[in-house]
Amino acid sequence: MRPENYQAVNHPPSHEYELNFGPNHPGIEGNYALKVKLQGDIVIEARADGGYLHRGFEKLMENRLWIQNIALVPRICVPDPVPMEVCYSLAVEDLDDIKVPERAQWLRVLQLELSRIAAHLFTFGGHAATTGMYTPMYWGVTDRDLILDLFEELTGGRVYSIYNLPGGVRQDMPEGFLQRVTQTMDYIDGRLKDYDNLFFTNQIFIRRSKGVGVINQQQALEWGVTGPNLRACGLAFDVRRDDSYLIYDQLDFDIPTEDAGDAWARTLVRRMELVESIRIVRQVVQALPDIKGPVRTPIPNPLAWRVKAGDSYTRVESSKGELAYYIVSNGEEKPYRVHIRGPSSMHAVQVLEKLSVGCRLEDVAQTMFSLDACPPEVDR
Amino acid sequence: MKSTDLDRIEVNPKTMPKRTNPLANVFDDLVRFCRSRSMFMLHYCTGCGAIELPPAMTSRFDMERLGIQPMVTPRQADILLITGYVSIKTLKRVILTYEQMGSPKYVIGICSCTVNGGMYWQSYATAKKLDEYMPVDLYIAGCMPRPEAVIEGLQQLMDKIKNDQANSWKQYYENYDYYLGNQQKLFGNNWQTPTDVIGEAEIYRLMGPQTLGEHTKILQQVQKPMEPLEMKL
Amino acid sequence: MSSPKTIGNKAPVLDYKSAGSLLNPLKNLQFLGRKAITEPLQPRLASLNYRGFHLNDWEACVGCASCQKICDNAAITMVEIPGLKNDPVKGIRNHRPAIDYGRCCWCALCVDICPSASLSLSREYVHTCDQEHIDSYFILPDPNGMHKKHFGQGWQKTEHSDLLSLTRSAMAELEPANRDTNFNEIVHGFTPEQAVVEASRCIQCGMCHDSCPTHMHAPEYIRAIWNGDVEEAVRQIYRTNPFAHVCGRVCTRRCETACSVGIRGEPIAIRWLKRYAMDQVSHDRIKQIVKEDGKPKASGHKVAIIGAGPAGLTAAFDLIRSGHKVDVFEALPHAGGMTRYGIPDYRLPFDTLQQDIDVITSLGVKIHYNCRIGTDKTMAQLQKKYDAVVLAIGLSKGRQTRIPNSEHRHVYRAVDLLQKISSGEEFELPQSAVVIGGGNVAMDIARSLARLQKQQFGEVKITVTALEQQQHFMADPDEIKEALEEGIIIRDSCGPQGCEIDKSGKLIGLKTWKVVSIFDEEHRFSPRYDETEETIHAGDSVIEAIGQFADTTLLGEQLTEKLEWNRGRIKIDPNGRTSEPWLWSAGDCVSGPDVVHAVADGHRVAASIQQQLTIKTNKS
Amino acid sequence: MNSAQSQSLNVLLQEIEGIQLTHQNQRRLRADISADALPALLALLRGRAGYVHLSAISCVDWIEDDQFELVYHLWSYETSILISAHIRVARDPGIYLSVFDIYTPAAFFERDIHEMFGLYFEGSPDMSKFILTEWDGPPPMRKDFDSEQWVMDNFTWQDYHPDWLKQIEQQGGGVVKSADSSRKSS
Amino acid sequence: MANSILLTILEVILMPLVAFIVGLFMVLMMRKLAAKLQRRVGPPLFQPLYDIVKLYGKQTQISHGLIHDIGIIMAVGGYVAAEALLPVPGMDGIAAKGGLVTLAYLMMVPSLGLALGVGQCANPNGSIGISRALTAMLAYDIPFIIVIFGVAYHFGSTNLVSIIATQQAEGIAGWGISEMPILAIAGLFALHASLGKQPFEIYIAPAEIATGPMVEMGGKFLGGLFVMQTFQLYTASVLYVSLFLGGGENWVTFLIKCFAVLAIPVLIAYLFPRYRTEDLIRLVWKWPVMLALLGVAFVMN
Repeated sequence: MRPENYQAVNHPPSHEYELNFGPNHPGIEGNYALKVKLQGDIVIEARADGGYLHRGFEKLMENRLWIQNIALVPRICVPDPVPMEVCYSLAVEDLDDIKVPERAQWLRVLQLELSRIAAHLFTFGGHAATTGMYTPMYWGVTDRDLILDLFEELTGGRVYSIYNLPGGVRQDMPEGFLQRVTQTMDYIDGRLKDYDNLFFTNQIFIRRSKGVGVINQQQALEWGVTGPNLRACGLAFDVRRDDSYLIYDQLDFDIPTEDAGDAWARTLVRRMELVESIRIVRQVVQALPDIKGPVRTPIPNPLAWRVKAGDSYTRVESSKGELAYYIVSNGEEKPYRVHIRGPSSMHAVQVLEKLSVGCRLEDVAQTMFSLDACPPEVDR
Repeated sequence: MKSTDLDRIEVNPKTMPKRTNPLANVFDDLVRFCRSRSMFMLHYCTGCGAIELPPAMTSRFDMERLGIQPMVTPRQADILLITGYVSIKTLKRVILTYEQMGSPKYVIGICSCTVNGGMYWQSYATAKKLDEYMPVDLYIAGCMPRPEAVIEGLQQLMDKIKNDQANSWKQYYENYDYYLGNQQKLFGNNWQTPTDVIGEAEIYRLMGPQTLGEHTKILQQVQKPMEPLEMKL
Repeated sequence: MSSPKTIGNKAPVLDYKSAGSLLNPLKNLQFLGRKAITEPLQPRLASLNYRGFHLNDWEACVGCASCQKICDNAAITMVEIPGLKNDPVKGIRNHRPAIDYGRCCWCALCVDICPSASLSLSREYVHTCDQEHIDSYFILPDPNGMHKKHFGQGWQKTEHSDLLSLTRSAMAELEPANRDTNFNEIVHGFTPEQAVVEASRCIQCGMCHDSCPTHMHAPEYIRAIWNGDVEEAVRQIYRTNPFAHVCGRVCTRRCETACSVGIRGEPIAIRWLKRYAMDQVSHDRIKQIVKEDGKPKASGHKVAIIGAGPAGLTAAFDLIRSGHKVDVFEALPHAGGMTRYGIPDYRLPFDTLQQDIDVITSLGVKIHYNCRIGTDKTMAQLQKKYDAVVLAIGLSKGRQTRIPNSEHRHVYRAVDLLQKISSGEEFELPQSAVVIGGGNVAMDIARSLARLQKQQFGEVKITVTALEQQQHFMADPDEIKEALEEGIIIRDSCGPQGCEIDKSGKLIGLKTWKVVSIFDEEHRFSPRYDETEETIHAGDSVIEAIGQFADTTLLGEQLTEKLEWNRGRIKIDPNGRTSEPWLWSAGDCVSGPDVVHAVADGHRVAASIQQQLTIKTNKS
Repeated sequence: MNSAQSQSLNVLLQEIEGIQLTHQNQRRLRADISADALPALLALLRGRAGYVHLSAISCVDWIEDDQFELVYHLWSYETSILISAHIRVARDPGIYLSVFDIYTPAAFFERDIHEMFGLYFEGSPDMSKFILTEWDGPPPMRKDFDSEQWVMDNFTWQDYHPDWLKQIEQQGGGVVKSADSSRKSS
Repeated sequence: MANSILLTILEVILMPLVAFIVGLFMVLMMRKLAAKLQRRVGPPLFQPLYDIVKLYGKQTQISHGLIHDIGIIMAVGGYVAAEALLPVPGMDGIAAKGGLVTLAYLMMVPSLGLALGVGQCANPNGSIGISRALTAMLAYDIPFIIVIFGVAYHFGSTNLVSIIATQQAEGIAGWGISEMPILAIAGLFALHASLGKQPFEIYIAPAEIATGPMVEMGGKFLGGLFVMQTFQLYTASVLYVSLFLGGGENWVTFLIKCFAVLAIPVLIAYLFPRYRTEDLIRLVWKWPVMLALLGVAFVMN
């Protein structure tokens, strides 16, 4: 009963040896493990090992009221919790035919895009740290914190906002909030130049990340790659545009793509998405004052709320890729089944295993971070 | 490369009971002060509370002001932050990690989940009370606690270390049977770790009446000497 | 809306291919000259709606435990605190939530559901403790905050975040125009959809159960209705109340006063839900449900009950199910007592009342109609023939004001008139009338007369006068509202001083003075008037609806002497037993005038008799 | 997407025997088919309708029917319609065919379903455990596994007894055991 | 004579002590500069000392055998010995007797000692780390030796004391950096690489091999490595100052020069990621070696 990764390994008489990345390893995102078998410096086999963050969300959700699950869902993806809430709410609204007031939809988009910016800033930092450059991490996390301040003001919570309920959002925004959003966006806009200098145009970083973990278009489609990782292979697909939800069809934004499909391209796509998200936030900030009305459609007493029987497959675009909830209701107070399709369930397992093979020991961590895999989402 | 020898422990003479040096107390105070001002925390994200550690470490809340730095391996670290729920699979690793850390070591339980199961009290996959498996020096409330709360908690731990109140690591040796019993209850009777806790307790002179008991008996029966495994994936 | 398509710049494409000089990162050496952005070590003040540690306003909290129910993590336990106010009638318990911070996730759903809006979260967020003080993770939130330090309120309930539905499900009623000439039932009752929606509003706090005199299982039957299982609802209703149809229509519903949802909104329509459940199930099925317990073993004891009103019949219902033989003696031709003869048809149709009585008689209760004790049979006979006798004679006589000229023949007692109306007796319908009293009986008689007047004369000329101000009337607010809709004039704060009679001896109206106060400093009834404000309310008859009293002549002189009395009422012990060991008394004649109290009383004496008879059986 | 595409998709899908199509909304199409016909449907969709993206495979345990429902969510970047193909498989013995040969991502979902529900997929490349490697109980997502009960059997909870509670207990109060016991009895 | 021997012994004891104290502040400066670039406050003044005292105060000292212990002693000892060969203002120690070649040799000892010690830990991360460290050493030692050769050739001496004296005699114009600018640049490269800071930080690489050689070190052993780091920073910067910046006329200018020299690689380190191993070798064998050879060519002309 001794966990295997702590056991000394009797190496076969060859140049092959085994290394554990994780669960306690700075080169792994969160609490996750990747076992690699190396020949010299080259990985010849990789196996992902998850479940360190497994909490059994899908089971827990079957045991809780529809509304109680709202407090539970953001925890599924810790770095980017907002899409989880929104997606769950959208799915329940779809099941129970609840119309969300327009103002609530705009507020949700505002929150979603802020969350995307925060998540991307976090990812850059992590990615840079895997290559030994810590300053972007210090900067990125700090600048992300400014967005958390906005969340705190809007929703009362820094990370887990628990702001969305089926039917809308829980509170209207406080006074002067949009002004502070604009200030923060201006600040981040201004900071981008520093990030470019430090990180995105850093020749050594480019040298490190170019050609690492290359996915071509064909493979991306075959492996189920989604989100920025897919767009880095030259495919302009975005759930926000192509399977539109909320009021994204009223917004003007581009879908940035890159063709190389390597770690560098993925980082660059995120960098450009950051700008797009700021653009969306600015549009929302300009439009929101003119959109009056309630922020929530009342739902029945949550202690005795039965959602109509049926099933719904609802997708949103999280910062990691395509996030989907499959919810089955049998007309009871609790969901009958919730299946969460986290984008990382593809990226962190199959794709990572495939990309790791043939890659250098130095680049294993970078590959994982460039895929922006989120282990709690895999483990659920 | 040779396979691992069982860890050999050297005893720091300072822990020996007889002390004749009149400056010993001053020296002890100095060491404790330095311990409190230099805490290396293990970089291990066990749960979701870990998301508030990067802000606490980075520029905005800058833990390094207090001499706290993240460290990569348990050997180097002094504090183990259990950031939220520990799934049973993680708990095994956490216990191994804890045992590998050098004494004195401190455990901080962050978030609700480490106290009474938190959000995941119904979950089959997470352990509920951290203090059943290892002694905890400090709890920080919140789900998850903000970076300020984490820093406040770390400052309290610093005070406790300075005042010689953070000695929970001794409890692990003194009550090893209790902790091992809970571990066995959760992981099965075949559970064992590569660290020879009983041996360490003897060397540290921390053998208490509760160090040995029925659970350690089971351990001694099933314990296999460390031997290298065949390489497999 | 206008499309914001023009906002925002196009993403500037990062020219990384050419801009990438190796020395680019060195541009950031500028930060050597900039100030650090690190926050001070002191924790910052959290945002205005931060979800920090809990606060609870103990004054406002009623201990309903909804926070416990909505909590995701079973973090909330209710703690009984003896020193606090505990008033089930007002819907206040001395329970307060205690929160386990080893479970809490600060989602604030407890705040959003709190019916009394007493819970809120503060802006405080730092709490640490060591293993010995782990008990500090279990806190009893109060207004002072976790560490008795003021951090200000964070997340509070707002109209947006409120999770309770505070308005009732709509229910169809007869419009005033369609009801003022007939005695058709005004309220239609819920449709199944409406009932389920209404039932879903319930937060299952059980305050209604505590406040109900007979402790009806309202949370259970409301839950059953919500589940669509009306038969289960009926089963739950019959656990404590055989007058389900009646109480589903005319109950004074203290439950709804106590209802937690009613603190900030409209209470759950518990009465209408009960009525809905009863109406949904067929009469025959109800009878089956009542008999589900099986036929009891005959005990061989016999019990006589005088008066077939709610109290008497409830006692009969209980006793017959315990296996005793029960005979009910009713002086009038129909059972139901005041519910039959006092409550007008438009509030309680006779046939629904009859259904309740039919359920009881179907169990084997024998009702002897037109059998007046004292004339047809004497108490002594009953004492001899039966093991126990229950006196449930109700309040059949109307009280009189004894103001000048009140003995005029056009001054009536409301109960007498109501009895005449409901039994279809002929009587002289006054063209215009002044009613004295602000209770439900006053409204009943006023509205009944109004209907008859409208039928007969085409217009309503009725004035209701009462001592109290209108908002303090004893009558239901709904009744007052409907009375006004039906054209009745209400004059409040009017103390009757005498009936005005013209020279021909014809009654022309009622003289009243303005009431200054009703009670004196010691809260005794002692009205004071402003004599300068005198009003004469025109009317050719005056109806007194100021209360009723029991007609105890049936007891006979001997028994009357023997019994102990308490301020004009028969003295009873807490179980309803009089000073005579064979005689119990229940209902309006010993407790207040209200169906549900009468039912509770009926249960009480039945239980006492059952206990007594069991002792007797065991002895023999 | 336009109606012509939708039309042609409908026509195409009619090739599968016994298929039942329901348009849930503009972008969601539900297809109920027999378990035998699923591989053919997937092959058809992938080969001829551009459904290259398997978004997810969901499993639902309909314990009362003694069946597992498998839902294959497929997305086409061309038609922009999400097709959910629903099939039912007997709970016992719980074996079905892998679609790994048609869709690579199926491997992860099938592995996940196998460890969570115990439904075995023949032909899937890897049916070993991934998340629950150190779990030896029954597949936890099955409806007959009661997670809360398992927790109650295996864990204890904090036994708080703070000073304020002691004080209240001295006065005769204390923790209310259950919500219902706080009610008055009739 | 006896006096001078006594003095030398005193100096030999004092010089490593001074090196240690200066080294502590160098560590502090390194961390403070990083903090500054990262826009934060950074550690307090005595933080490096706290760390070392704390590490030595740890009760558990997990050793992996005798070689492990000896390895660390070698690592620290190599530097301690090197300090005695590095003249500082007022103290020459045994520099006059040792010379550059001995110094260069002593500076390799720590890496070898570490290799011995870490090899004993049987942790694959450590082994990879140490193999990378030796690779890196192989890379930066070539330009380093060439630079030393060039300097020695230029001054016609391997005696540091006389090299310093020569430079100081001619003022700034006589400094190595003015006379041999190309060699100085190559030397800076080698210095940077020998410190193992980004972009040459291949053997610590937490995200790849979990801090490599340090992976199994705890307590005293880690403390030993921390002490070694202070000596390493000191040795590298003082050597560079002695070779190219005219050594120390007095303590003030000496320390300013040392800290300034050290600041350059430190500042670069926090703005760049690390290279891959082969990139490092390619880079270091290409540019610094080329520059160094060019410099030597100039010197020899």
